[in-house]
Amino acid sequence: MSSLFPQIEGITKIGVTSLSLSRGEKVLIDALTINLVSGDVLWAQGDNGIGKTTLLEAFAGLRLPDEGRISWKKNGKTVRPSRLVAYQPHKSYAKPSLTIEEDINFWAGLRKAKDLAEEAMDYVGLASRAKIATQGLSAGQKRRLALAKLIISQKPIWIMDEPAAAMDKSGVFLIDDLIKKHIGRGGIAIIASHDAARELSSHTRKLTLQAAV
Amino acid sequence: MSSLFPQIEGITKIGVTSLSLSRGEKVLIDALTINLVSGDVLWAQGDNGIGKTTLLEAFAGLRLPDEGRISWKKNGKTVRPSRLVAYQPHKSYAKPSLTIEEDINFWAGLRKAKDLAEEAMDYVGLASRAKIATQGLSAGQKRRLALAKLIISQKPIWIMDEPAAAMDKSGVFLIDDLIKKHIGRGGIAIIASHDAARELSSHTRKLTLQAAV
Amino acid sequence: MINYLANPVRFLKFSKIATPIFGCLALLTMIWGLYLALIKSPPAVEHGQSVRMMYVHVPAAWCAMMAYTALTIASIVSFIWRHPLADSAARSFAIPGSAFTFLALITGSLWGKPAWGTWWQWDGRMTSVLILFFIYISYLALWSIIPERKKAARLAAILAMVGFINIPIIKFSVDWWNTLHQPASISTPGAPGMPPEILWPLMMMVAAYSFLFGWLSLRGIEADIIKSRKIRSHKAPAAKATIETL
Amino acid sequence: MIAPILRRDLTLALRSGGAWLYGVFFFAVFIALNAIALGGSLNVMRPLAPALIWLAVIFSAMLSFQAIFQEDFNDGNLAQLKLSGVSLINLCTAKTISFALLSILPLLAAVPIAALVFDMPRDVVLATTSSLLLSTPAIAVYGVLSSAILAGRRGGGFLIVLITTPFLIPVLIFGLEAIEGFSKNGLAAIEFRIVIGLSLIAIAVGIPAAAAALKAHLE
Amino acid sequence: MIAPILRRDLTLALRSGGAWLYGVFFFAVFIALNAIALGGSLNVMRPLAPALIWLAVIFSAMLSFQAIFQEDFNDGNLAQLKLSGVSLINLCTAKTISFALLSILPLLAAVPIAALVFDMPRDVVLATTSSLLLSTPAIAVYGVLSSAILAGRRGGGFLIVLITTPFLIPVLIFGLEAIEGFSKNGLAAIEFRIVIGLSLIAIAVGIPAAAAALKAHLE
Ligand code: HEM
Ligand SMILES: Nc1ncnc2c1ncn2[C@@H]1O[C@H](COP(=O)(O)OP(=O)(O)OP(=O)(O)O)[C@@H](O)[C@H]1O
Ligand SMILES: Nc1ncnc2c1ncn2[C@@H]1O[C@H](COP(=O)(O)OP(=O)(O)OP(=O)(O)O)[C@@H](O)[C@H]1O
Ligand SMILES: [Mg+2]
Ligand SMILES: [Mg+2]
Repeated sequence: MSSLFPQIEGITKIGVTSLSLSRGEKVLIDALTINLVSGDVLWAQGDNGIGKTTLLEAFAGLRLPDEGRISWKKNGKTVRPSRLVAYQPHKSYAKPSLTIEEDINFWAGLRKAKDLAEEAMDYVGLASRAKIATQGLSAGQKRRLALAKLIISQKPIWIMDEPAAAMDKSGVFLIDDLIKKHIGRGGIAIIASHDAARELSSHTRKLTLQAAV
Repeated sequence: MSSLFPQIEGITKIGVTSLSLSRGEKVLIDALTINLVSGDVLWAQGDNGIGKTTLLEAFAGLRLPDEGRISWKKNGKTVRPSRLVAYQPHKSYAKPSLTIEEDINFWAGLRKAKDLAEEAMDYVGLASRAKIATQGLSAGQKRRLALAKLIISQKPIWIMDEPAAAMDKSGVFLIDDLIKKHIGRGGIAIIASHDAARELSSHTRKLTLQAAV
Repeated sequence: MINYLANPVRFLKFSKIATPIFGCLALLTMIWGLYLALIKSPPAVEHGQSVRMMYVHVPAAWCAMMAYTALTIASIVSFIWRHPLADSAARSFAIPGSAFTFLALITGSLWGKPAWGTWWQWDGRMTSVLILFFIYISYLALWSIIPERKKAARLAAILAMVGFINIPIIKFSVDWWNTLHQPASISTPGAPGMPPEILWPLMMMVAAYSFLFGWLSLRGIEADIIKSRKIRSHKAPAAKATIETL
Repeated sequence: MIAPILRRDLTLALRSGGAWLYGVFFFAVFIALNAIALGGSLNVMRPLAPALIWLAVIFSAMLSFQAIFQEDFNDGNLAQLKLSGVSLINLCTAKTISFALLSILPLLAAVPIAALVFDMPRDVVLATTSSLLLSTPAIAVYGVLSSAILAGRRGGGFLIVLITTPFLIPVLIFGLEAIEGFSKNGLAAIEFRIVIGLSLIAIAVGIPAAAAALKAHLE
Repeated sequence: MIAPILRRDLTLALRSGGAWLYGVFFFAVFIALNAIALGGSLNVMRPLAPALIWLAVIFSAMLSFQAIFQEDFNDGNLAQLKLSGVSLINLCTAKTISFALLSILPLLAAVPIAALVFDMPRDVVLATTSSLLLSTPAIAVYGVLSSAILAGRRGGGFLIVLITTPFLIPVLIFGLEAIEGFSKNGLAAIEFRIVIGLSLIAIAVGIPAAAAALKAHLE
């Protein structure tokens, strides 16, 4: 395993207790309780608009629950979500006028991990495009860049919204491989996807959201 | 077949002659020649960043070729692309503050097809959300809205960029069904997708783009 | 002639000869003109030695306007025939054009201090040159912020053409505004009955500026053609396309 | 095909949480800050009032110019409008009308209030309002033109100020002259005819130019 | 963690095709339009010059306020910055510094040119520049605060003008007083100490408040 994926120290936990989330008038998630620890994969599935993205935002600490609570723990101690969570949203968050290299170096610099930037770019297959402004990237290339930033974040909890969208075949393999590596080193992965759930760790759990009738 | 899919009068053609397209320093497509007529499906495949979106934009008349030419013909007469083409890009183009209903009614109004708006919303499964502002829509719901707008455009040439991205299973069926209906009534469909090419008409052609070595 | 030169290869051949000629003529007339202006011509009765500023200032102001006219013509050609050489030309006219405008402003100000005791007056002529400067700057800024060359050329051409229609309106308006608010307080020693010892150096300097403008523009066009060729030859190879019927 | 676009723009404006009204607030802030900075004595301010009102309108309009096409361009709506077959001339006409309605007319409604603040004589208020009203088409058209030229450029906000200035200066000058002219000849003053002329020229030249600029962006 | 954000903001500004310079152009346009509207006679303009320069700086700054957080908010970068563990106080500090460097200091560099155009006496130029320089922190902080409060509101541009006006009015008033004070007591004038005080208060109150506003947006 390369230095891109160092072993994660200690035990990470994320605990959700009777969580309710709503948007506008619509309650999307109600009384959800689930606990995840290092080595777990949570694979969220459900129809369009059922509430996967909304749930993932709550997991990332970017959306306050209507009811219930979420706790993020490192070795038993509750910490702020920003200590543990890396989040790949639907939308790319690359700065259009920066080159790939500059964009990734910025985030690597914040994590004091500048040495990883190049390796990560290579890993996701963008090394040959390093000098192009991100506004010129194709849809799939933008997703790859976001993946690279996920890697260099060096966080134990990865939250990924539809990571395979707009990815070519090699990209889908890459994602599976990444998640396996991440789980192998003691990480947690929370994925929302319309693809059939795959067993990416021995502790893969599938969360299916279904419209109430 | 419902009134959403009226028979298309006459014969539509789109002809591409030794087309070259480039972005920045990079030539993406070179010397491509292809002709499509009513009833054809073109299924473009290739790795991320190979040039599918760029090619589709040229097909839609939204990007000038570096060299070569594209002609759009109705019953043998060359017409402006905006007469014939409807284009569903990667990105949703719904106005965040309008409701679904308002957004779709606007486009229906431009095509003088207000009566179709409701039916189309129903068809893509958004009828129950008609009064929600589009900024609250999930990724898949935004794609569905774009599909509805494609339908009401009443154009013979449909250009769809990765229509299945972020779609749930029922959404993928919906797309296949739509394209088959469109071809059946004498339309043309041009699709860029990472999914395995499916035979959606008896004249499905697969265009594979591969990186030069 | 224009048709003949419209081909970049032929243009390069032509400019290979023409550019050095313009350069030499510019240098010669400039030296001669400056000699006449700074040493030979007499100081003016009213303005003393500072009148010599006129020989730098007036040709700059004239050439600034001439350059804008050339820019407009090139823009029209570019807009109607979408000719890449016209784009190069338009842009290459704008750069020295804006420099001349700036020079006219600066030398005018430097002249204003001894002549009227202030660096600036909001009078019609100066205001309209300032506005011309704004037009040049926005024209060049437009080129610089749009990376796609064809698009930039077209948009810049539109701006230049509409800007040209506007120029007589600007001139008319600021003169009108100025006459109402500020009865002419400026003495202009440049009335038509100019004595030859002033007229000659002035004409020489006008010639020098014009050749300079020609030289700078030709070099700009040359550099532009060569650059766009380099880009074209450096382009990475395209994807291989195969079409199969399912 | 002008009406649906106009209707949509008006709906969007109403949905924006009153953003279209902020132009009026800017107008008020501009007048207030000028009054504060220039010392605030009515004797100083009264003769300057028409000029300050004109400036407030021009700057307030300038600041909304960029928004005319930017969002539609960035979110892909402009490309779709083109594909929908709407003629770009119609589109630019609709945008000119909606800009005039949403961003300039509310300012004109605020002029009488500013007039109170400055204690302006009634006929000067009338003259100011008329000159602004007759210049509205010119201001709106130049806004649409420059926004079309700069569509989709981030940070184009200031550049738009630079691009439109040369076009707006004659409008400003003749607009102010018209106010002077009014005191002698009322609405019959020659200056008013010039103002109308400027507006007509703007429409005749600006709208086709704006449509051409949009076309250049979308091909 | 201030340096990397600052460096990125500066890079982004340089990439924007000189957009940061357009502030200076706005300044120039503001001065030119005022001169034209007010009739252009130097005798009228000279006494108004410091006030017009101050107004030009305030308006030019105001127009850049909205951009401070808007893009980072809309494209998701703000959420990512929070997740990356950057403290929001540091983030706001970095934004204040980059705003002062990119949007205010270039204007100060343009003041001497404006001084030429208005034919201002040398010590008034010095006084104007110093009072602006000492007020720069206050202007920048209030910009960051209001932009943080309005992050992600479309059409917030005008609202921001409204929100910041009450904060900027004291800065403007004391800034102009300081110019008066300068003519009697030079930089030792008590008004300059007030200006410095206003800047310090702005920093102490505004930065934590801006950080709190951002936090509220991101949870
Ligand atoms: C920044 C300030 C100034 C600007 C922008 C400016 C601009 C111009 C322009 C555009 C012209 C050509 C006009 C034409 O051919 O109709 C011109 C000519 C001239 N300027 Fe200036 N000027 C400035 C200051 C001055 C000053 C201070 C003086 C002298 C007191 C001066 C004296 C002249 C003279 C004598 C001519 C030639 C007039 C003629 O050919 O009719 N200018 N200037
Ligand atoms: N103001 C509102 N009123 C009612 N419902 C709303 C409002 N805003 C958002 N919604 C609904 O909230 C849901 C948000 O879904 P979310 O984005 O979490 O779905 P998702 O499971 O990620 O879907 P997808 O697979 O398409 O990405 C949508 O169904 C949307 O219609
Ligand atoms: N300025 C530039 N210089 C060099 N290359 C560029 C530039 N701008 C864009 N590109 C390249 O052009 C290509 C655009 O690809 P396009 O969006 O057409 O791909 P795509 O086939 O649709 O990919 P995807 O499957 O990811 O959607 C990308 O490879 C991108 O890196
Ligand atoms: Mg989702
Ligand atoms: Mg694509």
